[in-house]
Amino acid sequence: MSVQTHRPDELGHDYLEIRGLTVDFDGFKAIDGVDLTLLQGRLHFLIGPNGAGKTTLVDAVTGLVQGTGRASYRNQDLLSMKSHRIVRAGVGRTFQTATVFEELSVLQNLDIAGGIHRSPWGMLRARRGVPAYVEEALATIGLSHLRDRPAGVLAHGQKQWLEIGMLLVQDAKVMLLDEPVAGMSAEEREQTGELLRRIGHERTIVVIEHDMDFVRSFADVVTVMHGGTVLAEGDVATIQADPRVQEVYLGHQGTEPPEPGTTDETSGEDQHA
Amino acid sequence: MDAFTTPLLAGTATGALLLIAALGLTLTFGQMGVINMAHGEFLMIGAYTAYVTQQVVTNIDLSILVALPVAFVVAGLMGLLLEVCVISFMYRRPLDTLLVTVGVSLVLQQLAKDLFGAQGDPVRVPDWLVGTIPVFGYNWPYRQIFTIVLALASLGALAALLKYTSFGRRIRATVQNRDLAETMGISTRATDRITFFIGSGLAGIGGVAVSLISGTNPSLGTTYIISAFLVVVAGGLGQLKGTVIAAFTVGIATAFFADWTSAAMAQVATFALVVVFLQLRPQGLFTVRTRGLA
Amino acid sequence: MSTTTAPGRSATLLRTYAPLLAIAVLAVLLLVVAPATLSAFRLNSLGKYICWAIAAVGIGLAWGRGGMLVMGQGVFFGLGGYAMAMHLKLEAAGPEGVPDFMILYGDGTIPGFWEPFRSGPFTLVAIVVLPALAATGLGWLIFKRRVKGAYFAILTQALAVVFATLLVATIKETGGFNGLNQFTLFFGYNLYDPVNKQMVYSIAAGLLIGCLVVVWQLYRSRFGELLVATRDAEERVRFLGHDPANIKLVAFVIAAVMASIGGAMFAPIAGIISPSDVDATASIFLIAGVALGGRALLLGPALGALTVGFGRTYLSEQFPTQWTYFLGLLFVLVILLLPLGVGDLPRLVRARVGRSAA
Amino acid sequence: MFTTRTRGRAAGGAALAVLTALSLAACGNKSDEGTTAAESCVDTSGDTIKLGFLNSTSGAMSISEQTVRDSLGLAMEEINADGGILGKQIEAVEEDGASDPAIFAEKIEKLLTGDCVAAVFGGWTSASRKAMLPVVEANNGLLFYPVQYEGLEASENIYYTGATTNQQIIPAMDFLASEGVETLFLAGSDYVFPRTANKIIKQYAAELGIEIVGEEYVPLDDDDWTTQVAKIVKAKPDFVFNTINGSSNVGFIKAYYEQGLSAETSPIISVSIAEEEAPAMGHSVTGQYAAWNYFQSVDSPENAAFIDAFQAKYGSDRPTSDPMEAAYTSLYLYKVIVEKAESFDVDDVNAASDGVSFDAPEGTVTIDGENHHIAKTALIGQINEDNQFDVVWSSGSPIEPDPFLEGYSWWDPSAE
Repeated sequence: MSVQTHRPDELGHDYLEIRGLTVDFDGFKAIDGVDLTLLQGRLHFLIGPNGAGKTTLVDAVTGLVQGTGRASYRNQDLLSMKSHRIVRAGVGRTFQTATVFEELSVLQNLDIAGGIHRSPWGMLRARRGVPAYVEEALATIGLSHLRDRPAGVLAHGQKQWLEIGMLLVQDAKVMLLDEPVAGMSAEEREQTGELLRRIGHERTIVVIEHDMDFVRSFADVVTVMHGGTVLAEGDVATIQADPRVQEVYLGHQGTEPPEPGTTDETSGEDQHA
Repeated sequence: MDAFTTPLLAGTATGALLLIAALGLTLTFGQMGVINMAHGEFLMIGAYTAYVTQQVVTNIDLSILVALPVAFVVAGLMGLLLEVCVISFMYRRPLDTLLVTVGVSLVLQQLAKDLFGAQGDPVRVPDWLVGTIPVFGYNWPYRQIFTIVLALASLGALAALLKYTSFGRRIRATVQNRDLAETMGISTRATDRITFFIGSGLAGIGGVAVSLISGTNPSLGTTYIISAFLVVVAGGLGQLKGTVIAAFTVGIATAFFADWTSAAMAQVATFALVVVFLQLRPQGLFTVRTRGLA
Repeated sequence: MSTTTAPGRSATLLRTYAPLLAIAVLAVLLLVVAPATLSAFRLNSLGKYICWAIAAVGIGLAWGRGGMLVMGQGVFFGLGGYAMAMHLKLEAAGPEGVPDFMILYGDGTIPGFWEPFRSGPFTLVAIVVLPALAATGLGWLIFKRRVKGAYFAILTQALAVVFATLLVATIKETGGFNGLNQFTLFFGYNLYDPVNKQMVYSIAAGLLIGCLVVVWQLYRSRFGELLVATRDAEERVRFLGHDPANIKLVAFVIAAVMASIGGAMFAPIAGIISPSDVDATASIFLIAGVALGGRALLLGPALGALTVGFGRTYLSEQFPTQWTYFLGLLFVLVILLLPLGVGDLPRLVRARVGRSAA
Repeated sequence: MFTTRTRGRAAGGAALAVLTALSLAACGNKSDEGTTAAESCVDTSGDTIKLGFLNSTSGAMSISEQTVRDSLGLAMEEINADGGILGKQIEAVEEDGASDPAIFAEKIEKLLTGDCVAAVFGGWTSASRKAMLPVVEANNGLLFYPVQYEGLEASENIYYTGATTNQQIIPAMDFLASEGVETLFLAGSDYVFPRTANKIIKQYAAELGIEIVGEEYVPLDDDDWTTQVAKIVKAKPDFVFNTINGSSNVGFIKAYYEQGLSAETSPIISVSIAEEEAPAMGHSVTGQYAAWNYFQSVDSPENAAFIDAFQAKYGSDRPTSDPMEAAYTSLYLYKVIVEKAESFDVDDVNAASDGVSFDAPEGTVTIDGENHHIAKTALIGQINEDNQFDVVWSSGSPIEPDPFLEGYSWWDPSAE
């Protein structure tokens, strides 16, 4: 990493703290007074039935929807910041549907994500050679052999990895990943989990997920959301033993992975209306 | 007193014209994301229809009333033709539709010039529309009242259609979620076509109203269309309520500005007003809230 | 957007610099071949097309690469054109002189905002700074509030209408509908001297080439990639840590400055600048060339604008009343069938040939 | 390190552009040598002579300008049938000005330097004339401009066969004064002609003791006169002076009648409504007035012949109007001058033009060699049931043109 804009965390314990977060959609409270503390070095999983408010929570923390309360990271209140400032503060995210720039190559996608490290003049210059941090990210996500391919031709799983790679390049210390393994094969899920483990040491990683097998295999901490509030929090065993969780979530949906493409957006309003 | 009533009442009539012109735009914009730059030419087609009707139905008192439904159908059919021949090929390319319809608008204007000759005879105003009633010091012309009634009637008919008919429900479903509507068995293609027919037809009616205050010339639509677009932008995407408020606000504000300064400065001031307003409400007065990305 | 690969390979090098070669060929055609072969009148006409082409290059940047359909570039064309015309008008009037129309239609006093334009250097700076400031202000208001797509297009077109109305209404200050003309000197050079006419033409052609080089560098820069990324997925770019508003603003401002430069050269070449050169219709005319040539290509907008400019002269000479049909049908057919312009044709053909061969 | 190199490159690109431009500038010619007007390329050796007809056949002005093109066509046909000019048949080169001043400037340059025509006939708007003026002067060409205009202009290379202000506006004011008008409202398009005309009207009105009770302008392409007419209703003027251009008149007339005004309450005197426009106002305009130098109703053998020939060629329903007559006259005037000069050369034509007269449909017109305008008789007509004009007032004899109003002591060009 030749360019490092953030000072390394001296304590080794970076964290994102959410207090009393509420998101109000014209009277409908999609998030209602959520408290969460997300610590560096642990894989956090956020689970819950459709419409529980998981994605909305991420949206609020990343400035995509207006929320009230506090979400502080390194003494900054994310809720009062614009999306791109939040990213520059070190909080990155992905979306349910992989959004990479399909016409650009894998390399260009990663390179473009490193833009926040560059001066305005640097932006006017053509790329020559590959910066070390891009090479590094390429190797980490295992796409070095595909670096000149247009991102549009990548397999679904590879696109998700590329997105994670882009977060690496933009030096995100907090990564909020929205269903990164949806639609992946078992093998790809395994690889993704390993990847998250590898990069998780020095980062705070939050994964929204439906697939309980995946959660069981990789989660350090699981937070269960329901109806816009936190229902339970703990390690996998604790959560599975919690009767309230079994009632609203496991009983409701079972442990089957959701259908590919299913989102918690479409039916969300109806459940709470 | 009349310093206030004159611009207020005259501006209301201008607002009514803008409303008829903007209704169709809002409808197609909201439902299909299509910006039809040729919409102004449907106003022009309405005006020419009024003129032609007057050649056929020589009773001037009657012909203007006959012209209203005829203009609706003629302009509506032209709109349908545009949808089928051009716009349906450009599904989900909204910015490109905008440019294509710019081309269509140029062609239609030249066509009108070639068909009707350069000097289109103006529509004659029937006697029952000539005259005024005094209202707080302003002699309010019957024609202005007629325009306002016409606009409100069009608005009422459209609102009732959307609210009470199954076709209206199909339109509303398509506006809210096109893909979902399709999976529920609604033919969005057919709905689009009928929407386009109605939207263009409304412009035809607007054209008849415009023909009462101006000459019948090929560039008639261009005078109104920019203001109508500003109304749609300020009113919010696909929102009848917003369009109504925006149309009357723009109409009345322009009249007041024109009263205080000049007609040219009024145009400038109105534009500035809309830009400033968009600072407060970038998506217009009313918006459909969506949770999706982009 | 061509894919970029690591440097060091000669094929890549060729691919990288081939566009420069094409620009060089265009430079030779415009600066050497055209002056040698065309009559003074035709060369002057070509000069006007070149001015439109300069504005078109900027539109290609903003619209083709940035996705911002700028339907009011006439405004910036006009800012440059009127700034230059005011200077030329004052130059023609001589020191202490008053432009003729102010005596005819006004009370013979020069409005305060005209005075600085007596200075040539000030005028040259104003031609760049005025549109930059205007575009920054307007762009700030529009992009920061995330007004985009059709809303943006409509607002820019309305701006062109308002701008033209304002010019027409200020007869004493800007000459109104008549605009400004009757220039005699161009920074000391007599404009009726054929040698100087050719010089003015060459400056315009040189500026077009310069703008193309600037845009070439922008397109291959990281900013160019980011601009395309913003066009295709604005929200995603936000989550790369960039404010898309700033990226779009930069492209919009550059496009405005280029339009202004085009307008500034148009005034001495056409010998007149009037509201009909800068209104909504004129703005749409500027877009026509860009759409025809290929909005996202490097040379597409410029070549398209030259073609449309030539077509306008040629067709209106051959079929005086049919010109509007051609312009209208150009929009319909090109956008419908070749949305990325004629310049996209080779790619489409290759794709088709490739498919049938496979 | 990256940053420094980058700055160098980006700045280099910009510098390249500027340098190119500057180096190209160096090849200009700053001295005044070689700036004499281009040599005339007019070919007078054959048995035809080329003339340019430059009118808008497309765009907003095509409506009006086509009528001028028609009457030029008629004049050419008659002159050719009669043996041409100096024995040479006229060969017309027709161009479209497209209602755009810049195109007028471009096309007249093409006509003069490319087609090498001996003279150009056309133009309508002041903007088009102003745009052509420097070009026709630079190339020492000739332009015959057939429309009444705002005056304050005279060029060696232009002949103005329409009225200047002292032949139309000022006589109209004299007529109003003779009618005992005390209050006047000014309505015009936001354009050079109305603004200048109203400046003259206001100064002359002060001289005549007529009070101006309102002055309103609407943009050229705007038809909605509702609010402005409401001000007329309020002001209750004795007369309305209308300097509105083109189709905007229809909107004005409709608003005027719909708000209860009429020729009995506040009559209108217009300077742009002629035989062509009167029946096309969407309202009967019977009883309203117009100031021109020619009406179709003018009773003279020359006019009867003109109307017969025009209607035979273009249709019996076609009216004739002032600009058409002025265009028709312009071609004949050119013939008379050239035949007097026995040369097509511009300098010879200018030397011979003073005092040349022609028995035009409007009456006898005479060229003033000083300012290149022509002496014309001013007429006021009142519109009758047939949309023809009954002449109700006349200056009696041709008025000498005075484009700069030098003979009018009340005129102060620098006053507001």
